[in-house]
Amino acid sequence: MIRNLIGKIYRWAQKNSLWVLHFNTGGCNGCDIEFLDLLTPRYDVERLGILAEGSPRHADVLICTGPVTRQTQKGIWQIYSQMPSPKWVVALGSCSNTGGVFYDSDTVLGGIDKVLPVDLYIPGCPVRPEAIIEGLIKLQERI
Amino acid sequence: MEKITIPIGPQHPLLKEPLSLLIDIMGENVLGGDLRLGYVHRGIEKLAQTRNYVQNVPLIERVCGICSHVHTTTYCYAVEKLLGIEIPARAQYIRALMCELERIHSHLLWLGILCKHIGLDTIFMHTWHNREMVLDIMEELSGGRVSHAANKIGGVRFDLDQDHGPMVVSILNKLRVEIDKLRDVVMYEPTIRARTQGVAPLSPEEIRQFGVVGPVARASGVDVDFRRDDPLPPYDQLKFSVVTNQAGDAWARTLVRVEEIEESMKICGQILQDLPDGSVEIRASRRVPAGQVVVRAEAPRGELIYFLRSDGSDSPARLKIRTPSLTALSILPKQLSEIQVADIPVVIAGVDLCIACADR
Amino acid sequence: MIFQLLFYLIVFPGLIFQFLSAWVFEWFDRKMIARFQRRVGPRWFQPLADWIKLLSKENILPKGSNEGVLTLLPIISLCSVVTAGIYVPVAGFNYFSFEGDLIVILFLLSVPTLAYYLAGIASIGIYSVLGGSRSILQFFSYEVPLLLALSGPAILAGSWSIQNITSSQIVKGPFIIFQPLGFILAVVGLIGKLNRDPLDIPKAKSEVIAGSLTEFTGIKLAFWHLVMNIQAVVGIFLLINLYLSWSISITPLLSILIFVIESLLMIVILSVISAIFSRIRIDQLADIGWRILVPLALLQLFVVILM
Amino acid sequence: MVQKVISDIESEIGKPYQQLESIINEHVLQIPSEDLRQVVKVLTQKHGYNHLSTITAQITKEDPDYIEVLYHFWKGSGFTLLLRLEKENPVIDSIIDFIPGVDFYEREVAEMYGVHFNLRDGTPPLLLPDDWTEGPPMLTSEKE
Repeated sequence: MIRNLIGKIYRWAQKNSLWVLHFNTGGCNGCDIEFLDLLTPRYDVERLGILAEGSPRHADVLICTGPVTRQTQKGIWQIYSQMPSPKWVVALGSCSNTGGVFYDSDTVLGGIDKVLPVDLYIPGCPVRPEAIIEGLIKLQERI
Repeated sequence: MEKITIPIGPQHPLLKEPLSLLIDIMGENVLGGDLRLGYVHRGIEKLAQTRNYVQNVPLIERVCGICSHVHTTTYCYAVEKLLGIEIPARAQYIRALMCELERIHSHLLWLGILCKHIGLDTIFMHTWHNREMVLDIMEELSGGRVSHAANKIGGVRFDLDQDHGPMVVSILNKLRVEIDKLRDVVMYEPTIRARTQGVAPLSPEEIRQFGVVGPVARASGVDVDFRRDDPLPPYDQLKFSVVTNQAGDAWARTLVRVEEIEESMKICGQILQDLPDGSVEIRASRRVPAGQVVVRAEAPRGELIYFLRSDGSDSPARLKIRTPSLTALSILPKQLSEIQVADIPVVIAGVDLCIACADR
Repeated sequence: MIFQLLFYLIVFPGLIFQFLSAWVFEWFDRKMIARFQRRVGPRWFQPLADWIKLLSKENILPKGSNEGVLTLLPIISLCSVVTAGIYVPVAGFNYFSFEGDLIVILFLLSVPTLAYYLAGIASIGIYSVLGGSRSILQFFSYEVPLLLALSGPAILAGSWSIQNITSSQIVKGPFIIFQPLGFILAVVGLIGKLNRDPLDIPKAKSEVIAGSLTEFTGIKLAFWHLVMNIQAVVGIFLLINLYLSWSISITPLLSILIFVIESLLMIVILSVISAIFSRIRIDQLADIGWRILVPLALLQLFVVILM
Repeated sequence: MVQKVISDIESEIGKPYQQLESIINEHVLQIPSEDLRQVVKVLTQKHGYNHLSTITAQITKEDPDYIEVLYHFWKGSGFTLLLRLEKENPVIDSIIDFIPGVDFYEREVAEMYGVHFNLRDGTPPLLLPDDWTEGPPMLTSEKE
């Protein structure tokens, strides 16, 4: 009984405090700017408990934007492995979901799910800030 | 103290996009750095050859998320030159309006990022809050906040009806009040000035040697602006002054970009004032006659050059894009030779890198 | 007797009270900074949620860094900061007061900075070593003016025990009137000690990612955040007691209320400063520290001695 | 004005060059690849043409076994030097000592088209990943 009480408290805490790490794996930085817009006054995600973190060690959610190019492939796995265990991966934008406009280029591997297990796909090119917030709330409900 | 090498690797809070910069430092001062690009290379020039001219417009728009409209404008002018057609004056003016709005939002974005990197999050928040106004205008006009799909070969996809003009003018006036406040803060705030003055100065000779263009060149006194020197259609009828500064350090680049926001707002006012009426597009044939063309335009970061060769079929034979960020990147290692570790963010942000542009 | 002692240790000026005041401080500080940036800012239970979430995270130790030191450092700094908190009188209530407790508090408050430095060296990453060495560089430039400034009230009251300092203030009136310069220097020193925004060089997000804390995850990071916040709370209470404690004589309820208002005011001052100024470079800090702060502190000391 | 520059170059090097009209609103001068350095020397030092916008390499359908390399200069108006190299062993001398900014463009042309630049210490890959094994990408899929 105690165990699932503690589990419930942990889940509640994790739900209300998602620390996000953003990594652009080769995109056109349209989605990155929209992600940074989340921190600005109009969309302010700090009220949802979401903070942008710099170090993979501190982050719970890895948000990837852009198609995976062959050169960033090595970097992605290294960062994903550095993050502490209850972690999630969010694919932001259609490039990150499926490779988008650049799907048939030979230096592009396609979406992020070719390298990492993805928990949440947010479509859009570039994705709207409201869509990102909607996605993150869905992620919170799933925890 | 032995030499350490800091990897500002593909993922770093300083970089929005992946770029590998190995900086070797001794204690607090930086000895030098070398650069590795290619993380964002999607082979757009090769992809352009597998798509026809009309399909290329959305592809070219995704070269860079911040200056997407300038890319499609240059591409469409290149194709129209090959076709030998001239788009109606109203379409040229609307294209120029979107270009200037994009320059405003790009410079505001840059100002926020610079202040964020030197620890002043308040200005980052205020600048980006004001930037939302510009994005609202663009969304109102073209339907898209960042990539607007405004251009097509032979004209523009949307038209400005009567209440668009006054709406844009009113929002721009509101924006001007906010930006004057921001400009005073950036000008007279002691800590911003302390962090950016005298950091990584660039002499005009270095600028000319490395062929650097845009605000970085203008901040060192090199007076090159492709809206005036090699103007695309509407700019030769518009009156504007090119902002230059002699100091050439990060502080001068800040001032040049803030002044340019002011300049762009004046241009938008002029465009809206004498907007010719008429149709917004003309029919353009899908097959482009054989020929080669070079078109130069002024992107928010400097000279953007497109080389296009067509061989009569409906898809380009060769498309070469050279973006201004490539020149800014070529001069970055040179700037990293006599600064402190704490100045690295100011230098990297000062050059306003758009790595998606540089790597194509 | 023992229960009373335990109550003092565990509940009132001890652990529970400081944990709560640390979270209130963090919430109020983040809320104020957010309001300055036209943002809404976090909800009231945000620090608690952050802290518990960090407890539930996996505990990763970087390869090659010795595991004992890394887990021990946060615990040591937490203990030192909490014991410093016990000696600081809160709203006039002071059970553990003895002659010379001001010096003990100042020593205990600077233990986390050294622990921060050791943590940086112990976890092998480049950014943490850089962050650690920067925190020591910064330590020398703000510590001397801080100590000089804080010794002013002690000299004025003629004793090193905070109890006597507060009681002499009741007689002579708050010391801030006699030495405003000392108060300003103390606030600057406090900002340096807490690594807050104008002087957050050791944990500058864009230069050294998170300084020494780059490699910490899970429970160790939770302890570090707690240490930073409790250090801030204890520092603020210390400044209030030394400079603004004229309200002790009135009825206890009113003095507690005034004490709370004063500490909130201090937090507002700290967040205003952190919202206005951008981070300065380490060499500029050292130059300001030694060329401006120390002479001012000496001047303040002479004025106090002559008075 | 550009005619004066071209006649000046020809008098300097003593060989008449063919001027083409292939690019709209640009002056094109075709020069053999071996005296690229003298022409660039004349252009940069005597005439101040030091803004080299970029270097474009391409393979045209008309003569598929030649790589065309275009040097786009700019001073007031566009001016392009056109060189033709055999596809089998394309070799050019580098002009990095005249214009240091050319480094990135030469490295890109080298890795995309397999052109070899001598007089410079190798051309490390600029855009392609280090473990790129399939040879210059633009050569394989160029529409012959």
